[in-house]
Formats: sequence, structure tokens, C-alpha cells
Amino acid sequence: MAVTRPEGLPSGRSRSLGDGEDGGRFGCRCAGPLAGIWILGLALVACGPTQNLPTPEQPIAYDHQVHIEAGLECVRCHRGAEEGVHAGMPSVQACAGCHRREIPDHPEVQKVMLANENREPIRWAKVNVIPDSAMVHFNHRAHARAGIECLTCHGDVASMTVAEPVRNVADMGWCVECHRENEASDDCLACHR
Amino acid sequence: MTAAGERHLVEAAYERVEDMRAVVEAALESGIAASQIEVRSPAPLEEDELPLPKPKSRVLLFALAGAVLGGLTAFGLAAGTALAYPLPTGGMSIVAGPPVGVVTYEGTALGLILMTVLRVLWEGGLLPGRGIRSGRGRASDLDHHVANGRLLLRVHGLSEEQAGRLRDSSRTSAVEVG
Amino acid sequence: MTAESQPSAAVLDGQLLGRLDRRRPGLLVGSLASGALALVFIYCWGYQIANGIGVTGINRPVFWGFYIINFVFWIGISHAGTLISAILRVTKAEWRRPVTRSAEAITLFALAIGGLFPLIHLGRVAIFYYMIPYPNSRMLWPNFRSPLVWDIAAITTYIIGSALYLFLPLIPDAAVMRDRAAAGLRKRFYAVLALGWRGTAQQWHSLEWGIRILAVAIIPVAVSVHTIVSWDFAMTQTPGWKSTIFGPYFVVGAIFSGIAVLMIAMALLRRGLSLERFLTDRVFNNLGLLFVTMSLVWGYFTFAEHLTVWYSGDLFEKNVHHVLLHGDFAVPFWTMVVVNLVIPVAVLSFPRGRRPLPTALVGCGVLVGMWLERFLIVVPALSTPRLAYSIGDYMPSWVELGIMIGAVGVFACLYFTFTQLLPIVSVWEMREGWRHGGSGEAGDATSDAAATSGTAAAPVPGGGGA
Amino acid sequence: MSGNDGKRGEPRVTIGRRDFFKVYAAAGVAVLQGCRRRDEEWIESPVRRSTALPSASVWRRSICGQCGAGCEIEVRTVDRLAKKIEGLPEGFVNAGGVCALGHSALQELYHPDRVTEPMRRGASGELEPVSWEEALESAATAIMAAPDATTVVSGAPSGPLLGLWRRFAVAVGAPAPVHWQSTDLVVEREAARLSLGEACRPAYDLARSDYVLNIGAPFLDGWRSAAHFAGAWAKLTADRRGKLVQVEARHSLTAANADDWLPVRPGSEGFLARGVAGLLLGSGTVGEAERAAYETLYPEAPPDLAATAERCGIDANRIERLAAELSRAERPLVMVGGSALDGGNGVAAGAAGLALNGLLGAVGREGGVFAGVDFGFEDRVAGDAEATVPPATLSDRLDGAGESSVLVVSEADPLHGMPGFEAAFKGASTVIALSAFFDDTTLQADLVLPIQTDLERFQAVEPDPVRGIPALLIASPTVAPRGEARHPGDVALALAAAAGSALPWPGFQEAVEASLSDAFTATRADAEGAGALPASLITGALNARQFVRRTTDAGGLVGTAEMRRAPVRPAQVDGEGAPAGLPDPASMAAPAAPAGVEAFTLIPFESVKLGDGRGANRPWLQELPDPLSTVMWGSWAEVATEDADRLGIHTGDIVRLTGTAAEIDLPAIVLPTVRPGCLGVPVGGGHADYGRYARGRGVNVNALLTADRQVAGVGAFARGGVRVRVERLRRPRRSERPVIYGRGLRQAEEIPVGWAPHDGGKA
Amino acid sequence: MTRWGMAIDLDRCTGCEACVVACAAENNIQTVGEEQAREGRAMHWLRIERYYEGEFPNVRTRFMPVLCQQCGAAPCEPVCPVYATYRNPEGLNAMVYSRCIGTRFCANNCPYTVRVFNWFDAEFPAPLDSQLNPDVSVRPGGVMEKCTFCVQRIQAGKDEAAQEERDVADGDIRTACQQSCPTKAITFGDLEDPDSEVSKWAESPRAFSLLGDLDTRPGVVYLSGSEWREPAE
Repeated sequence: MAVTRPEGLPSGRSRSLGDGEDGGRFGCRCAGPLAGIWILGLALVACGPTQNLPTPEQPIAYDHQVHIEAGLECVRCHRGAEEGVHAGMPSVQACAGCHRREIPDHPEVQKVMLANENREPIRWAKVNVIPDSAMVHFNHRAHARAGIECLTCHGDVASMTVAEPVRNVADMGWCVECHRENEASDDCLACHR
Repeated sequence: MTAAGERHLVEAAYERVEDMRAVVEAALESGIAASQIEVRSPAPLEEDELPLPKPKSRVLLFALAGAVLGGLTAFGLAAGTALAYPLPTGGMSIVAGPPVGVVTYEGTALGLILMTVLRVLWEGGLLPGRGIRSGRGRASDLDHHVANGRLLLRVHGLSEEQAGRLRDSSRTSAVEVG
Repeated sequence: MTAESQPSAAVLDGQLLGRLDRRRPGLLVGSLASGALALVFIYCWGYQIANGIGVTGINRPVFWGFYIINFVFWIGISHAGTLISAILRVTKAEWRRPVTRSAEAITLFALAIGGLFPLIHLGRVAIFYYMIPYPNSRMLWPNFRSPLVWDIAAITTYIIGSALYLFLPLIPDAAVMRDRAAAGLRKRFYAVLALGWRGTAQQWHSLEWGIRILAVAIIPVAVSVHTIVSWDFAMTQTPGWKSTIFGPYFVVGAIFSGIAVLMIAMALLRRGLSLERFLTDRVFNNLGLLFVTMSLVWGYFTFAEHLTVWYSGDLFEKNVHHVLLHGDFAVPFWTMVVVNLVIPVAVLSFPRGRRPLPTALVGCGVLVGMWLERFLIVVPALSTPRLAYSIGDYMPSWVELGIMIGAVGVFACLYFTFTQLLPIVSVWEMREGWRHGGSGEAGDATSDAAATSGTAAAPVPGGGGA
Repeated sequence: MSGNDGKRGEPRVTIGRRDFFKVYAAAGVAVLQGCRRRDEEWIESPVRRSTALPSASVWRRSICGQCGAGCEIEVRTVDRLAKKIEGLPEGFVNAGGVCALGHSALQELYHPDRVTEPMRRGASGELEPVSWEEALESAATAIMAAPDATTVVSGAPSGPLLGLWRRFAVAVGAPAPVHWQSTDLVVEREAARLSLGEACRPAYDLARSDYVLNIGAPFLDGWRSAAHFAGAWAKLTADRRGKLVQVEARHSLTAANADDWLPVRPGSEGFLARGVAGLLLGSGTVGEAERAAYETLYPEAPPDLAATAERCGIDANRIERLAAELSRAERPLVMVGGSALDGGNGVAAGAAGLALNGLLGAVGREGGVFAGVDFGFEDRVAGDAEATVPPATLSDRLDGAGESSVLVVSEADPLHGMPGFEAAFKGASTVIALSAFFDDTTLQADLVLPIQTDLERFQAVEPDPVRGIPALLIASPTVAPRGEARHPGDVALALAAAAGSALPWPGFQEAVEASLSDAFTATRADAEGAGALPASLITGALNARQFVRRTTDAGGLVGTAEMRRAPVRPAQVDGEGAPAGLPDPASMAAPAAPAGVEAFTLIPFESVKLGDGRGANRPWLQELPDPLSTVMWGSWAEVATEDADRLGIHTGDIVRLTGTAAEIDLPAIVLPTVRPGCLGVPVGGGHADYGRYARGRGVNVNALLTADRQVAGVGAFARGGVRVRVERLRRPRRSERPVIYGRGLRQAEEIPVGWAPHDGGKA
Repeated sequence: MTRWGMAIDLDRCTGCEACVVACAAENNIQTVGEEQAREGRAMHWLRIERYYEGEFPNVRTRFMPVLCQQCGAAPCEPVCPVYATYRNPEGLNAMVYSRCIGTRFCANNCPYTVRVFNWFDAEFPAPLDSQLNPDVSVRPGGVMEKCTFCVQRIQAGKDEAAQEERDVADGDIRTACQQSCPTKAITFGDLEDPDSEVSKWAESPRAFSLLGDLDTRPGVVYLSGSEWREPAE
């Protein structure tokens, strides 16, 4: 049932963020005379600078691995990851609720406690970003229903300290390929609306 | 002719074709091969103006080949890509004949034009890195005569004796001899 | 043509080169002035990009406005050159020789500007490249069923073809300029352009083949370009646009406006560069005849177009027809008929009317008329949609006007600069004509023209290359 | 987490997006490949725990307070923000429908120019923020200084909140509050009292009728409850079962949907009713009892057909046909309302119209007219406080209040809506405004107390009795209040407490609960006694506390269908001091003769766009095209084609309307549906402030009215029947052109119209 | 297969325009302001067309809600150069904002003139933006838009049904306009399903297609019977 990573997908590619073009991979797939000229000419022009996916700096150095090892599950904090449209972030109250008992003196935990006291939200940096300009409405629970595991898109967060992006989730070609291979809808309106 | 020692080049500029014609005829008679003779003119010369063999061109052939290639590329682009990456169209045709025809038509024309020009430049030695064999096409000190409407005769690969003779015969009618 | 013209070939040659060598402050001023106008273009476009397409006057239901009008207009102008020069070349019309270069330059520059207008018109110009078929990570391709994609194919082909068609015959002339220029930047520029042209027999032979093939190939391309532009309209359901006649109608209109701008350009060049010896009255006479013919053909098409609509009784078509002939657009419509048909026929039917000044003036009128024609194709049809509730109107904003006027500046700037840098009359083709005695233009020159040219002809500089 | 997580609602998102796209466009593609908008990089974790999943929709029930109808709504909230309003399908009044105004409550809630903190006019003359404590204290000081010179004005509809204001007035020692409501509602109540024997708002059983003669009530435009009446109308006309005939001077939306529209001369509606009565009486279809009852009410003979037709300006055969159809119909019904009641003879017209029901046997009959009934929770909360007084008394009240008069205005904008009020208003030494916006009154107030809008409030509403079934609807707040806004009821209680005369409840909710508790106790004690609820409503509850809990959880109390009050018969017929007869509109003088050809009768009306002006601050409504004139953003004057031709007026021309009090300039819209000589102008424009979308938009037609013209018999302004002079000023400047949505409509009259409903192909 | 369709009973439409506001609220449609609206740039996805028949006093008013007809053979689709509008497998005439480059060709070719264009970026001054529907993108300037049949509600309805492991039932998915209509003049559902309400309405003898002779095969069906509503003689 579980479909983790579609076959034939190169993993961990270096890609530019954002709405980037991907001439190279296309070339691998469809290297006929059909598009040869265009690859050389236009794709190069349209290709943006390639860079590694940056790991954003978080206001609090949250350690995923420690929490998972302590027995928490992803959905404990990201409550909507399986049942909701958005995975969501835990409320400050929820963090503080546990940490009132657990290591309340840890310097990073102190930041949470302070935020809770001041009734201030915490501004977490997004790790996996689909730009607003793409106008994509991703639905977590539809993917969970289909048996797609978290790590397919997010990588093995359980072994990370601060979450890092492992895959450019803004790469539409990747989405479409997976959809086609799993016979999910390839209608534009499935995501864009 | 090439390896036998130093070869000389004689250049001469003429005001009129008639002047040059006499020199060329004399040179041919003296045993100089037509292939050694290079004529530069400010405008195309008629076939019979000089007793030299007519140059050959395969531009037309390449043009037609370009047309075929361009047409195929455009067809592939318009029809092939749509078939390879079908978009949901809700039952409407993914590849429609007339639009593909239009794109193919334009591609054909583009291929033809591009190949024609490339071939013209190729044949004329005008593409970067491709000069005419044996130093032809190099700039000459007398090129300004061509620019000003005169004709330039260049005879390559002459022995010193041939060169001297040619120079002498040219001096009478030529504007300048180099 | 005549016997006594033969010896004067060298003289004429000298005259022509002399014209080219002379520095012309007028051209420089023209370049700068039109360059300033071009800045208006750049400012307006930048303003539009920064603020949104809404700075225009277009609205619902008139979704297309001045930009598309100007697009069609400039693409039409572009038919001045390549098509006319190709036809003249193919038919071996001797009087083409002084005309072709200036005509082809018009084509290239008009096309470059015309091709910009659809981009200016886009709501999101930053992603215009979605229209271009290239491999991308989205696995999406343009929709080849859209006439706009045909436009891209056709205009790309046409602009490349026109550029090469202008460039190929320019190579020998660039070589002339190179060999006559003093060493320096100028010489290097021409050297690059001449690609190492020496004028050998092989080069001439290949070149002639190339030009011949291009001339034949460019004609169907040119026809297809304006046909496809017309299909942007004719392929729709919109009343007033859905017409089978649009293809040929647009092509004829394009040639018509092309000749108009050619007449104006030649009259200006003839005066500005004192090219009376080369752009002779005969050239104007011949072009004038072509001009009046196109006017009549255009008139015929216009009549046929409106007659069929009027006779059809189709309610929606008649709505458009009504506003055009009797409604809000009646004044521009009848103005168009007058300047495009009545005046050209009245003036150009007589030999006296086919002289430089009258033809140029008629040309100006026709330019206005043909612009109006495009306006009357785009706006009335859009402002009169089927559901009468949505009937609207359209008033361009200053941005649109600025871009429209600025585009003229860009064109003039490019044209002046071209004229300044390169021979606007094809030197080698003129020489070829004189050599064969086929082109007797100089011989046709009136005696006073010969007298003036005599003084101008005296110094023939030997060229700096020696 | 996905890239889409995050609070889209945060203000900076939109601004960021805009800037981003500007940069995007300007910088071009290449630059952008690597760059991202800053805002996309952040996601804020919520502070508070929530049971709802992140970004999940939570639907909360509420009650629309945009008018007094009391429509029940569902509010979609996502991450504690209100997103959308839908009608509650089982809604008591609306049965799932919501009107345009109701939808726009979201924009009232999230309006960028809302008042969210108390303000006091400082030494500089400007309003300055103060704390609630300070604000309440200064308000209390002002009231305590002159309690009997304190005038309370409340715009709350009849119900517990209005009752609380009455109680407040008693507590602080002020006279009875002024109830701010539109003229025709005041008049309707009086007409019902005269004609049906009870001062109420009649309940019309439209849905089960088969022929409705509607004299003036614009019930599809927003009168009483648009949502209810639209549903009822749909039932009436379903399968072409019933017929609606509209008698109205203006072509309102209701007239536009009526099967027949009689464009009666304004002010002659009552005359028409009398004329129709005459035809009915002469038709021989009227029963003897009904005839006798009617002739008791109107001893004089009704006018004949010719006189009626002449006076009303309607073809005699149309009136004749109307009467014939009425007498033929099985369950005819006559409604009155709107502009018919707006004129000086409004009470007479309304009574004459309602009296027709008696003649037709429609009173208390299925598909007829019933008494509007309620549970009386207003009085329960008010205790023994005096009843409210009608709006027209306000000026007199202020004029008579002397030097140090205090005006407490809650949810009302008398300065905008009351003609000639300025002078009296200036006389008030202290004005305390409870408002969510700087409307015209609040702008001039000395003290501004921010109040919550519908969705932020605890709601306890007695809905408009359109259904003839009593109800009390209760709903909790759906979102947290913005800023420091408070419930107006809570403010009243706090104000009373600050003034040293605290009422027994800490807040409005407690007040409502206490009244429920009292009602329970009273019913338990004596199910038949005064103040008792129907016994069926309290069965199952053990004690008062449980009853209150159960009622609030259930969203209120609704009477059962059989509780619908028995048919009310005119008190006069019962012989209880039968009066000599009703005011006969036929005997009243005709409206003043035209002062000249250009004198027009002004018909101010409430459009579906702005209502009484309340909707003017919502961009959705401002940009909503009026369904008939298709005008957006601003006021307009509807001119008849015939008049326009005569005066040379074209659509869009600026015309000047000159009344006795003032003159206003506004664009004309020429329509073929306007009765010549009439001039329809929407109310609700021309606010001095009221937020950025309303500020200076349109003109206030109330300026043309004068305070001295009142409807005879009640304390309300006569809004109708005002004569104005019309002159064409000029072609509009570009910025003056009315914003007409259906721009092509005018041309459509000149060229063949492209579409007609019946030429389409079959689906 | 599904073919989403809508039926509108003109005999029930009062022109109250509640649907217009509901649509704006649901779909984050920007209000353009007085100046822009005067230019004819108001952005309603749904408009109530008003026509008069006859002359005073026997004048009759007709209302006609016009929205994207979700044509089966849509003229707007083939002209889009970038496939930003296309026909989706469920019969929707889809509009993909992120793909749109703003040629406005589709709008020109729409016989119903129902497409609207974002001439500028949308402005929702805070906190008005708190109201924005998170399921619908806020369209940037330069992008075409139109009625989507509330596609976000369709997707949510299908998602909900899938989550509950059942099929989408008729009436599960309701468009914003349908839901707000006080007279229930609008119904929405699957035209392929013969038992759906919309199919039944569509088979009414009163049913017709707007500009039906263009054969755009609209997904919107109008119902109108006129005899009763003829102007009085």
C-alpha cells in the first residue's frame, strides 16, 4: 500500500528553489531529436541558477530526533498531517504544557515558555515551501489516504535535528510524475485553484 | 605545386573587366591553371565575362533539406510533444490537424531559410573558422579597389618567374599591381 | 539603358559612395530625437509593468485595445519590405535596385516592434515564455491550437527570415564599408558584419543563389504571417471577427500599408540623402501604380466584407455592423474609407500624382487609414458582444498612447541609425545594374538633377583602406 | 508541513504579495528564480490550543443582525477567523436564505476603519483614545448631571436588547428611549392596530395564498425579511400557482418580479384600496358579515371606479381586472408596506389596505393575514419600564431638554437618517455614541464607545414576526471581538453601574438568562397567567437553571405552529368602543398640485445594496450593481423616459434636485419603468465618514426631507410625497459619471438587442 | 463519469443579488473600487442581467443570472496559448491562474462575456483579508478569472466523501450562489447522473441553453416559462 518513493526518481537532486525550469531531467527522459534543439537553446536560457535547498534558520532550535526518540509521533504536534488539509504547527500552549514538566530549564525550551507567558505566537520558518505564486492547495489527508508516507516529501525528519528540506516540493514535474504513476488525478484543478 | 618551394602571389586591380580579361586570357595561355586565379569583383560578374570555369553551388539542395528538417522538427514539436505529454482536455482532441499544419508550415519555412543562409555562408567561406583553401579569402591590400568599384585579380601559387611575367603584363592595364 | 549612361557608371558609383561617406548631422539629430521618443516607450512600458496592465484603458468587454491594434499595424507595415522586395526580386524588376534595402530595413524594424506589442499586451509579461515550446519541469507545453502560438511560430520565422534576407545582401556592402573605412572601431564593426567577404566568384555565386531562394521562400512566409495575424481574430466566435475573408484581407491591407510607409521612407531618404539620382521619379511612378492597385483591391475586400455581413441578417453581426457604419464608430469608419480609397485613387490615378511628394502624402493618409482599419476591427467587435448587457466602450490611457507614439520613436531611431551606419541603397546591386546597363535610373534623371549631382559627384575619395 | 500552511489572514501577507508581484514583474524571470517572498517563509504557530484541526472549517451558528428580521446563519470560521456566512437551512425566519446585506456582515466585522477602542473628544476637539474605565466614567458623569435631560436612542430591533435600554433609561432616571426605526414600520404597526385590532406587525401567509395584492411592501427588496419573503414568494409563484400584483409608485425589485405592476400615483395607494373595496362590494362576492364589518370601519361609500382610476393614475380596466381577480381568487391576501405607508396619509392607506383583508375574509385564514406575535422578551427584560417612543419625537425631546442635555445613541445614525436633525443635535451638550464605525452621528459625538458587530456578539433576538409564530433566538459569539469592542447591552449595564444605578445583571447574556429563568418560573407557577410561556416549551426541564441552559444550547425558543395566534378581528367590529371609522384616505386631500412642470414626487427607497445606509461601508455592497438601475458605487436618481425626453436628460447627466430644505446633485438614470413625475432616489448615500468605502460616496437624499412633514397619527417622518424640482445641470465629468454595470443597456435600446430569453436552443 | 452542471430557474430568480455577494465572499473576488468599476472593470463572476420588455406602464422586467456556462465545447479553451484554460475530466471549464499569462484571448472569445480580468493586484486592506477563503487563491494582477463552479467546494466534497469512504451524493456539493439563494432558484450537481436534481431540472420543458445555437454545450441550464409572465395587455 505504502508508496514511498516512485521508481526512477533521482533523489536528493540539487535544484533551485521556486518556480524553476528543469531542462536536465527532461533531457534524460526524452532525449529524442524532438526537443534537442530546444533543450540547447531555450532551456538553458530559461534555467535559473542552481543551488542547494537551504535549511532555514528557526527561532527555536527544535530537535525532531529527540522528540521522536522520546516517543512522540509526528501527528502529535502536526495534528492535521493525516486527518486534515494542513498539517499545522502545535500551539504554544501545547509545547508549554509538556515542557512545564520536561526539561523546563533548557535554554531553547525557555524561549517557548516565554512565548507562552507573553501569549505570543512563534514564527517558525517554513522548510518545505510551495510559493504562493504557484497557487497550489496541497491536501495532506488526501495523500495520507493514498498511503504516501511523510518521508516521501519531507525526508526522514525523525533523524533530523532541525528540519531540513530534502526535496524541492515546488517542483511541479515531480508532483505530476508521482500522480501519474499512482493514477492519481493529473487534472490541474486537483491542486491549482 | 604546393610543396616545391616558395610560391608567389600576384595581385592586380583593374578599372574594367575588359582590361582584366586580357590578362587572364594571357595567364591561362601561359599555363597557369584556372584554379590558381581568383577574381574579386564589386558586383557579380556575368558568366561569359571572364574565361574562367563557373563556380558550383549546392544551396538549393541544402535549402530543400533544411525545409524537410524544419518541417519534421516543427511537426514533432506540435504533435509529438502533445502526445508524449498529454494534458487533460476533457475529450477534446489533443492533437488537431490544422494547427499542426500551420506550425509545420512555419517550421518548414524556417528550416529552409536557415539552411539556405548557412549554406551560402559555408560555400562562401564566411563562417567563422572556415577560410577558403590555400589562403584565398584573406584580406588584401588592394581590397579597397573592389570597394571602390574596381576588379581585383589574384593569382596564387606562382613561381617567381611566372609572377614576374604576370606583373609585367598587368602593369599596362591595371590600376595598381601588388 | 541609354548609350550615354554607360560611361557614367563609374561617376555614378562615385556619387553613391560619396553620399555614403558624407557625415550627416541631420541623421544624428534624427537618431537622438527619435531616441528620446523611444525613451517614452521604455518609460511607459516600465510604468505598466510596475503598476499592472490596468494602467491601460482596456476593460471588459474590450479586452484588446491599442496594443493589439498596433501589433497588427506594425506587422502590416513590415510587409513593406520583405514581401515587396522579394516580389520585385523574383520578377526581376530592375527598378527594385534602389528600393530593396530601405524596404527590408523597414520590415525588420517594424517587425521587431510589432512583435513586442503582444508582449506589452500580456497581463504577466514576466512569464511570457510559457508560450514558447521548451522542455520544462512542469511537463507543460503551449497549446498549439491557439492562434497566438501560430503567431509565435509565424513571427519568429518571419523575423528570422527577414533579418537574414536583409543581412545576406548586406554582406558585400558591409565589405565595401569595411574596405573604405579607416582602421578603428568603425572598420572593425564592418569587418564583423562582412564576415570576411571578398567578392570572389564563388561567394557571389552562392550569394545569388541564396538571395534567390530566400526571395521565393519569404513570400509565402510573409503571406502566412499576416494571414495568421488575421486568424487571431477570424478563429474566434466573436461577431465581426468570424470571417473567412480576413486572411487575404489582412494580407492586402498589410501590403497596402507597407507600400505606404515605403513611399514615405523613400521620399524622405531621397530628399534627406539627396538620392534623386537613384530613387528616381520612375521608381515613384512604378510604386505609385502598385499603390493605387492595392488601394483598389483593399477597397474591394472591404466592400465584400461588409456586404456579406449586411446581407446575412445575422443579428449579432449586424449589431457590430451597425455601430461601425452608423453608430459610435461611423466617423472613423468613413474617414478610413476616404483616406484609404477615395484619396489614393483620386491622386494616384494621374501620373502627376505619382511623384514623390503626393505619393508620400497619400502614404501618410493611408497609414492613418490602415491604423483606423485595425482599430475598427478590434474595438467595435469587442465592444458589441452578444449579450447586450455587456456592451462597453474603450478609451486608451496615456500609457497606451505613450507606447504607441514611443514605438514610432523606436522605429525611427532604429531606422536613422541603420541609415547612418550602413548603405541604405544597395551598392552592389546598383553596380550590378549599371554594369549590365539594365538599370537606367540615372539616365532617366532630369537634366537639373544631373546638374546638381554633377557638383556632388566630383570628389571620389579613394577610400581609407589603401 | 506543506508550503501552504500559515496564516493567510495575516495583514502583511496581502501587502507582501502585492509588492512581490511588482518586483516580480519588474525584475524579470532570471532574478526571481532564486528569490522568494519573505512572508512565504514564515508560519505562525497558534498560541491557544484548539480542538479543531489546523485550518479546518468550523461552522458556528449565529443570528444575523443586519436588520431586525433575525435570520439564522452559519458562520464558517477557519483558525478563529470568520470566512463565510451561509443561511441556516433550518433557520426559523430564513430557511437557508441570506440576503446580500447579510453576507456582507463579514466586511463589517473586518472593516479596516472600525472603531475598536473608546474615544473621547479632547481639548483639541479631536477624538482621542481613552480606556474603557475613563470613557464609562465620563459618560456616567454626563448622564448623572442631567438624568432627565438624557435621551437614549437605540437602533436595536424589538427584543431583549431594546428592553435593556428601556430598563437602563429607568435606572438612570432618563425618559423612555427613542426607538430608531424606519417610518413604514412605525406606520404599519399603527395601521394594524386600527385595522386588525392589534398594534403589531402583521404576519402574511404568502406561501399558501394564491393571489396577493401587495400595496407598496417591497418585500423582495429587503423589507422586514427579504430572505423569508423571497422563499414565500417562490412558493406562491411556484408552478404559476399564485399571482402577485404590486401596487407601488416605484418599480421596486418586488414590482419587477410581480406578475402585474400597477404604477400608482404616489400617495394614492389608500385611495386605490378603497376603490378596490368598492368594486368588491359591488361584485356580490363579499359575504354579509364581511360587508357589515367593513362598512363599520368605513361608513362612507367608497369612491367609484372612474374616480379611483383618475386619482391613482391607473387604467380603469386594470383596476377592474384586479378586483375581479381578487374576488375570484380562493385565498387572496392584501399586504401593505413600504412607500405606501411613507406619505403623510400612510396610516390611512395602510389601514385601508389591511381592511381589504377583512372584506376578502383573509384575516386569520390560511393564506391570509395573521397577527404578528412574540414572546414578549423585550418587556420581560424591560420590566415595568415605559415603552419606547417613535423616532420623530427625538428633535422635540432634545429641544426640550435644555442646556445640559445628553444624547446616548446606540446602533443608530439619526444625524444621517433624520431630516432636519442637525439643529437639535447641536443643542445636545454631550453626545455618547455606541457604534462600530464613525457614522455621521459618531463623528460628532463627544464620547465614542466601540461596540461589537453581529458575529462577535452574544445574540438574543426576537425575530420579525413574519411567520406569525413567536420565537426567541439565541446564539453565542462566533469570533473573538476586535480590539476593545463590547456588546452594546454590556455597555448599557456598565454605564448604569458607573452612573451608580447598577442593574441586577453583570452582562447582557445574564440579563437574557434571567428573563428566561423568570419566564420559566412564571409558567411553572401559572401556565395561563400573564408572562407565562406556552407550557409545551418548558416540559422536560426540571428547574429554571436547566431550562435556561437547555434553551441557550438549543439556540432559543420557537413556538409551535399551532400556537399561531387565532385570527384577529378588528377591535371596532367587536363593539368595544367602536370608533366612528378609520381615517379614510379617500377623504384626504390629494397631494399638493405640481408647482411647475419640473416638480417631481420624490420616492426615497432602500435598495438591496445599501439598505437604510448600513451597507454603505462594505466594498462588496458598494460594488454590487443595483439590480434595476445596475448602478454601483454611489447614488442615482431614477427618471422616467418620458420626463427625461422632455427635460433633455440623458442617463448619466448630473441633475439637481431642489427641495424646500436643500438641494442635491446626482446623476440621473433614465429608465422606462419609472412612473412619469416620480423620482426614485436610494437612501443610504452621502456619509460624512463611515469608513473609507462610504466616505463622501453618493448623496444623502434625506437632506431633501423636512422634519415638519410627519405621518398623521404617529410620530414618524413622512418620507414619501415630498415634491422636488429637477433641473439638468450638465454632462457628467469623467469622475462624476455614474458607475453603471450594464453599460450596454442604453445602447441595447437603440440597436437590436442581442438576446431574448426564448431564442436559445434546448439544453 | 461526472459532468458538473447547474440549473437556474429564471422564474424563481428575483434579482436580489445575494448570490453575487456570496460568490464574492466565497471566491476572494476583489472589489476594484469606484474608478475601476467605472471603466468597466468590476470583477463579479456572476452578474444578474436585467432586461426590460414593453413600455410603461406595461413594462416587464426580466432577470438573468449569467455566469461561466462551463461549456462542453468552450470557445475560450482552444485560443489560450498556454493551456491555462481547458476542459477538465469532470466537465469543468478549468482556469489555472498560475499558468495564465494574461493574453485575454479567452475573454474575447467568450460569447457570454463572463470572464473577468485582474487589471491590478487585489487589494484587501487589513483586516479585510482575514475574511479571505483559504481554499481559494488570491489572484495576482494580470490573470484571467471566472466562475469555477466553486471548484474548491467540489474538491472538498470529494475529499470529504473519500475520507468517509463513500461516493459523493447529490446535494453534497453546493455552490456558494446556490446555497445563498433565498428562493432556491439554483441547483447544482452531476448532469450525468439521471437521478440528480439538476438532471431533472435540465429535462424540464422549460429548459434552454443560453445562446444555444452556438452549440457551446453549456453546463448551465436555464429554466423559463413565459406565458404567465407575459405583460398585461
